[in-house]
Amino acid sequence: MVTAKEYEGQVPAWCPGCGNFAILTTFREAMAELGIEPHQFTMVSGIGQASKFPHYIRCNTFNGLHGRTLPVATGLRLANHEMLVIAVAGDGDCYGEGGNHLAHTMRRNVNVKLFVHDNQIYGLTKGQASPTTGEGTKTKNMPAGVISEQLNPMALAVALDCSFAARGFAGDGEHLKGLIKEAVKHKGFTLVDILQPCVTFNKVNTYEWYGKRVYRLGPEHDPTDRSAAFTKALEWGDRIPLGVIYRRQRPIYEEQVPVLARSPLVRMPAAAPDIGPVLREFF
Amino acid sequence: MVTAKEYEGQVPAWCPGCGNFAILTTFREAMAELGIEPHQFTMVSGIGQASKFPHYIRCNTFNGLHGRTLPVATGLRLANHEMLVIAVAGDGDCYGEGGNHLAHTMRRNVNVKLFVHDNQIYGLTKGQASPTTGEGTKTKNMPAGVISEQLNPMALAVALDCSFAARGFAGDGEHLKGLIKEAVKHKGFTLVDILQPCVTFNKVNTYEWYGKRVYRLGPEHDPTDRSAAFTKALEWGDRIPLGVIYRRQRPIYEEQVPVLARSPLVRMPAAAPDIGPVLREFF
Amino acid sequence: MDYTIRIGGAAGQGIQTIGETLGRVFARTGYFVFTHQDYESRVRGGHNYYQIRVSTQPVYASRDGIDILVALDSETIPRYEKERTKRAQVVYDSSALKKTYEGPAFVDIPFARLAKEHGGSPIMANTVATGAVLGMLGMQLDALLALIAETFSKKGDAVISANRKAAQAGHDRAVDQCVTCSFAGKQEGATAGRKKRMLIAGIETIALGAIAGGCRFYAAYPMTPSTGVMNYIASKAEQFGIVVEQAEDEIAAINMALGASFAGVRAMTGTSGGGFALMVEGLSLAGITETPVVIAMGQRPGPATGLPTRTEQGELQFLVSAGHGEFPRIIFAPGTPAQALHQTARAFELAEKYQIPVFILFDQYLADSQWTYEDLDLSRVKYTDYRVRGRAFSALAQYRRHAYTANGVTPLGVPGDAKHLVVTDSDEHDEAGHIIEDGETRNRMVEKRLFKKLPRIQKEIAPPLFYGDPRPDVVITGWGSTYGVLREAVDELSATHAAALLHFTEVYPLPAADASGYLSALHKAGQTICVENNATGQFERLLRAETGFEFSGHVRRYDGRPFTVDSLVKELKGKIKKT
Amino acid sequence: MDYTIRIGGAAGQGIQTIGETLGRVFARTGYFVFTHQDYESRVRGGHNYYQIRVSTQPVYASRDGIDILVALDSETIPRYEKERTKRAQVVYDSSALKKTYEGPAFVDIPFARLAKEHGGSPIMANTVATGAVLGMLGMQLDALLALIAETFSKKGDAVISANRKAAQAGHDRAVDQCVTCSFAGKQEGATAGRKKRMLIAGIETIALGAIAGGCRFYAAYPMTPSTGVMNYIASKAEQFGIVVEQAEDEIAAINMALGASFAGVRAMTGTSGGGFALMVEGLSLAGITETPVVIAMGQRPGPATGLPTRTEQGELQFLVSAGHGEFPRIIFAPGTPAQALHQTARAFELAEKYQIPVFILFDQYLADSQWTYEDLDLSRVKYTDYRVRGRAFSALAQYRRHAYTANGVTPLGVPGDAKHLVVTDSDEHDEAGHIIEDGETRNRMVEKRLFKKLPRIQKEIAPPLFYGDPRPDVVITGWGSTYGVLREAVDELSATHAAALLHFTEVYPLPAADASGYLSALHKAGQTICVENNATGQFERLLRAETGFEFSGHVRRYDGRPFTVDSLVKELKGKIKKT
Ligand SMILES: Cc1ncc(C[n+]2csc(CCOP(=O)(O)OP(=O)(O)O)c2C)c(N)n1
Ligand SMILES: Cc1ncc(C[n+]2csc(CCOP(=O)(O)OP(=O)(O)O)c2C)c(N)n1
Ligand code: SF4
Ligand code: SF4
Ligand SMILES: [Mg+2]
Ligand SMILES: [Mg+2]
Repeated sequence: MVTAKEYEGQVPAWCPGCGNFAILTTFREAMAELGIEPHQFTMVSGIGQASKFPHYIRCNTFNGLHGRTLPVATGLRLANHEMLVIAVAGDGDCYGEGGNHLAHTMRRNVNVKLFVHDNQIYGLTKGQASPTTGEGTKTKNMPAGVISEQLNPMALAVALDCSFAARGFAGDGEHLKGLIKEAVKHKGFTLVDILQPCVTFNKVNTYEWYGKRVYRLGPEHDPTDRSAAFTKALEWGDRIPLGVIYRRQRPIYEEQVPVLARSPLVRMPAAAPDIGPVLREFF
Repeated sequence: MVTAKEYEGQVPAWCPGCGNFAILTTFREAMAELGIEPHQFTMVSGIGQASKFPHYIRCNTFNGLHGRTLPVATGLRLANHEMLVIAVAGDGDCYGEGGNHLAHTMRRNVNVKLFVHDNQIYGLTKGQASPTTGEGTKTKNMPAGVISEQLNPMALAVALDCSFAARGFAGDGEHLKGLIKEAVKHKGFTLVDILQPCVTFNKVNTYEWYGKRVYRLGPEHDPTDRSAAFTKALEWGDRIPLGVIYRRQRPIYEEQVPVLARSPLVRMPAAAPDIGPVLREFF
Repeated sequence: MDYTIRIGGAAGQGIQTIGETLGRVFARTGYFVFTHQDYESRVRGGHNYYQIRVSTQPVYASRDGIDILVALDSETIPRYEKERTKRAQVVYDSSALKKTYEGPAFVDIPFARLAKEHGGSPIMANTVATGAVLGMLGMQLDALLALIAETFSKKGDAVISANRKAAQAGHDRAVDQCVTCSFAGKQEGATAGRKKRMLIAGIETIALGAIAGGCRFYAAYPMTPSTGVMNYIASKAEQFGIVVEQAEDEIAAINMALGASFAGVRAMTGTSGGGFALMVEGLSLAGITETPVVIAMGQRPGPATGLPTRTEQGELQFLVSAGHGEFPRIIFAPGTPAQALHQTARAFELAEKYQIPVFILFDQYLADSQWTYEDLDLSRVKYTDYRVRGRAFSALAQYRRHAYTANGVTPLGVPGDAKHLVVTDSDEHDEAGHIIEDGETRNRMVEKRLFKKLPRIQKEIAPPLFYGDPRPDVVITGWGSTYGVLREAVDELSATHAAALLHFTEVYPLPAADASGYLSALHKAGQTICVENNATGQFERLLRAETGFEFSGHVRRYDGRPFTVDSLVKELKGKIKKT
Repeated sequence: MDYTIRIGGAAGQGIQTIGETLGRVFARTGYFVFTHQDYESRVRGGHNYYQIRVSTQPVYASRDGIDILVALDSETIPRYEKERTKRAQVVYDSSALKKTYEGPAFVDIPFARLAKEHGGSPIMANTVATGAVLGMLGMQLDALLALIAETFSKKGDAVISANRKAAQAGHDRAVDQCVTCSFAGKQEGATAGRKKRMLIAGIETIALGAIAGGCRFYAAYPMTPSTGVMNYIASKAEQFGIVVEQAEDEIAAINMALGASFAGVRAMTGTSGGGFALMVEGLSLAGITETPVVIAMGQRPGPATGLPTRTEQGELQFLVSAGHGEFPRIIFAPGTPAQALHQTARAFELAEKYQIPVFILFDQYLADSQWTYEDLDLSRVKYTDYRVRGRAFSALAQYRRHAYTANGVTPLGVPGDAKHLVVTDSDEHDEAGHIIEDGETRNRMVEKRLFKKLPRIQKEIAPPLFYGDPRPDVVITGWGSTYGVLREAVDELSATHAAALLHFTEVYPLPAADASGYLSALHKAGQTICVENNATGQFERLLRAETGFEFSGHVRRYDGRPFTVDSLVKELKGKIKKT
């Protein structure tokens, strides 16, 4: 059996007290409990504090560009759909710079597991507003405060028929671990938006702030009812639901690409095919 | 009084029978009825068949890049918020290449009027699938058919709290004209998705196909109820609702930028300000 | 024999069908063919043409004079009045053009009416026109009739026979009516003993080269003139085991390709300048992560949208310097469809061997132009698997994705094939692939990625082709798609000058100057003229930047049209100083 | 007097506060100051430093030897052991570092304890440290005490007085304890009669230059090292009537700027290489639509994410050739904060005058480095409104946005100001701005946009700065941010060589070679050495591409760190051949 210890990678460069630490520990535990070994999965990330995550986990890693996590993950899955592909991104990364990829990856339903460390701020670049930053928040480059309406990732996911959309909280490790495991086991694209306190730049959405508001969704919420899921997704403010907001089982992309029924691309011969016969078609 | 004739621009390069012609006529009529003169508005478009639209209307025009209609329109409005800014795009343009801008422009609620000529296909590049192309549709580069789930622009708009989201149909000119006028008068970002038959490349979603399915939304639909609007937005297939799916009046971006309360930027002096006093701060 | 046929008409009228059918018929009957296309950025209407040169001698480019003009719209005849040769014949349907032209040069054939009468439906008018052209040339119909049977095999015998009748009607009418045709009767019996040839365009051979090179993953966003690569590969994807993915935008396309490449397969993307502009960040990502990728870059006139369906050699400099930071790359610029096939296949080899991005830089002209070949030599396609897979990977004692090596290349491990972890990063990283901050590691990585690879990469680059007079007074230099027209121009110049062609298809890095002595050849020549399909002389500047060499003159065209032999020769003659 | 102070510690410990405070105090007391920073891409922890050079003579760069080392973390002391000069003193708090160092070079001051005892709170430890450094230098506290009052004016008297006490405590303890300090006592009275100086960094002057140049719209996406421009402009946006917009991505940023510019205001964006990669398509759009835009491009080491908080001159070639298609541009690369101000303001003038994109190409080094000035000459900032507005626009008989003109520039009408329509297009267009397909219009538009503008643009370009021996044997050449260090290096070399500096701040197009005779100066020199903060010698290549000139040698640094005087001089001496 693989233990959480075996996932320990580089020493994190996060600020002391950062919510990412809790996610890191929880993630390692979840993977150990799932019994997935380091070489059996690949993590793809972008650029930001959250995107340093794979360096702190022992695993195959493609730490790419800011915002471009999902296309890399998609390419990986299409080349090797026997590989578990996990994508990690920040809220700026994934909802800002990379918003278009998120929308279209949800539509594709590629079997990628996306975890967004949502600290409602741009951490690494020192505190600008992200799409999930609350309206009115003042930053150095927005001294008059944020004007744009706060993005609701869960509502977006329901609108795009995301196969699995859930919210976790760095401060509720047990629950988050369950979500991570559920997401990994779910067949289809999964988005887990993880509320992650940034102790340095987000002075509003702190552990305490979240702690007062979050609650675990109970069985009364039916995540397969899309309209109900949408209404639930809109809940934010005094009470913030944690758990699976929306779930729809639909065929994954990889299974619908005819050629992949044969085998993963990476298992096909690494050799030059004979194109002689098709050349004949040009006579 | 300005007449529809005064908006006549270049000779359209569309295919005979293209749904764009109907939209063109309707648009000119709507503008004439609104009494907005050609120089009083600016049209921004991208690249595609739809995006040729402003050349066929006499008006100020910035025909930019594929997918980049909305940022240009936003810049225009922020520089001159007394100018009516109309954005025209194709479904590929706006939901594909430019998807990220659409999401964030909705959040901003810049007072731009967006019309998407949604022919559910890439017209100008000869018939590839767009985000709104139906699943299973076969194209030259997708001989096995479209796998990704069809994007629902109205659901997306509701999820992003778009100030005004409506659906029109090129084949129902009267109704479309009403929508165009309503959108122009609405204060806030408006998305009008116009079902537009592409007679050359979309052999599924024809005038007839739409004609059988569309119906005008009646007063029983309350576009201000977000959850109800979402449920209505999901309606697609046998019956396709036309009209305002969602409406939420909220302050426009331009009014919340403190400096714009003074005057539009373009009315401020075109002269070098004296930075002498702020230089003192570096002593 | 050397005839030029131009079919003019509106988009959607079927000029492409006529053109492709004629070209195929000529190729099958053993002629040499060269075709090129001129079309607008619209789906119906406007004015386009398809031009075919057919000859008993090898042909590599289009000529300026039109011998047979097929006019499907009313614009065709007045528009090309000056381009008609003395022997030219114009074939048209006066009822369609609503105008009759007098004089022996005009052959009025009622395409639509004959189609209806003989084929049964006016939509076969193009078949009538095709038959008519063959009739005017005095050619027999056999090859066309056979092609019709193949083309419509799925539509059944009735359609086949109707089209055959329509073709026959057009043919007969032309033979009948075109008594003054200067071509008539001359071709009889000429086909005997000639070999069938293949007719193939650059866009198809790029796709074929990709398949031959072992491409397993192609992600792209549609954009003229690259879309044909995606279409062709998609049409063969099941057969060859390839995934073709239409990305949501070009940024996604290149990042998907990098993801697939990292996972262990050969991956490619294709686009044009505007789409490539969006891939530039991803290119740089390929650079620092040392992830192989092949990029088919189809040029068209810019800036921005420019003239989307036309041709230009305007992105050479853009590609040479694209990307933030410094990393190696290779740029191939094929001059012919055959070269496009071989270079694309080789692009995959080199991309994987050096773990770098490799470009196929083509343009609308090469993409759409068809050439004839007796065959294409597939024995030259090589495949070496540079990845470490399966048991070989497991057998390694340890693995670090970016370990320093003597030659700068670290084996590419396939993630998941062994317990070794494969880690890479867009940040500057250590040998294991993890983020670093120190200057020493940075220096070593730059040495590994850049300095160690560069000289080896340059050794792979083929020298330019030298053609013509071995001791030339005048050296005409060019690169990429202009090969054919430059070659023919040099042939013509040779009548009056000691002229030679120096043609580059591997443009970056430039081949080592001493390897083939091309630089000294240039220095020796009295006059050197660089011919480019752009406004600023990008190759000229590249050669100066790399070698300091200064051309004595240049010819540049930037109106979105390709060079044609006659006008180019004229322009070159004007430039060549009398000596 | 010429001292170097380095403050080392982890991110978040306040080394920046100490550094900035000391720099300000020195500048106010009339010293010449140069500061630079070295930090990691993280928010807390790791190891960073802030380096201050303070002198009674003008200083333009950092030296290698440290005279006073302020150690806030345990890494500082061992890390910089070799960089300490003979006279160096290390000041630290043994209780914070959990270690005591013996010997006369070490001054152990309990920063935190003194802060608590005198100021009341341990968070004032940095104030103690700041006071201590002044004490070690034998300087008086007046300027610091005044600065404390200003800094904390909003926090009230209690905070001010506590900080003042803390500063005093640090100062006194240093004076007391640092009896062997080689600096002690030397500075007394030296400030008398000296002028207050301003202390300002490149990133601030770019922002100030933008404001001075009439920037009304700034759209950007955060990215080191450009974010400071956005932050500064935003802080003054209300005062000067500017809209600062944080875009969803860089593509949006440049397109927003173009929209605003089209609407009639001066617009700008800023980014670094990776973000600029995403703007390349928009750049080309600016090119074909002839829409003025200013782009602040802050270089950092690539490829891709690279070393995000460090410095490099790695994007010159990228910028020269960025964009599909061919269109003019200007690239300024300021060498000093003062130049950055003037060039940024001028960028707006030239962008609007020629309707082209103009770049301010800087780097992390210039961005973060602070220089002292007596003042900045604002009289050199010019503003000409090149737009046609209001009544003047209405008064035109007709208007076509892209009408051909003798000099290629068509007046920029403000949409809505008159009944004239303003129409532009990313497609090739006619004079009115509408899509065209014909070659003739295309040719005329290329002539208008490119050929007619180019020679006039080149005339605007300032010649390089020539400094040093008027008849040099050795010419050191550089561009952009290296100005200061090259100047000091040439000063040092001058002791032994006839050396001069040729420094370019307007790098593209290059100034006309004959205008200032720089090319002949290079040709005349026995040795020419090009110094660049990159791996491949991008300026060297540019000069060769444009002029064919070949340098005799070069010095390149690409580890992400800036050049410093002493090591550069050493390296240069190694390169200079003995004659
Ligand atoms: C194309 C590009 N633009 C901008 C940046 C600069 N950048 C790095 S991380 C970041 C935002 C970080 O915010 P987020 O994604 O929320 O991650 P966090 O640091 O908060 O975890 C930005 C803007 C970049 N690296 N690349
Ligand atoms: C960056 C970029 N990528 C690709 C293209 C090629 N292109 C032009 S129009 C178009 C799609 C057109 O589809 P849509 O937006 O739906 O407009 P339609 O023609 O259907 O009206 C594409 C892919 C381009 N011009 N620019
Ligand atoms: S800045 Fe915020 S998100 Fe980044 S490491 Fe620090 S606490 Fe965490
Ligand atoms: S291709 Fe389709 S959308 Fe384009 S003009 Fe023709 S019918 Fe209209
Ligand atoms: Mg964040
Ligand atoms: Mg469309």
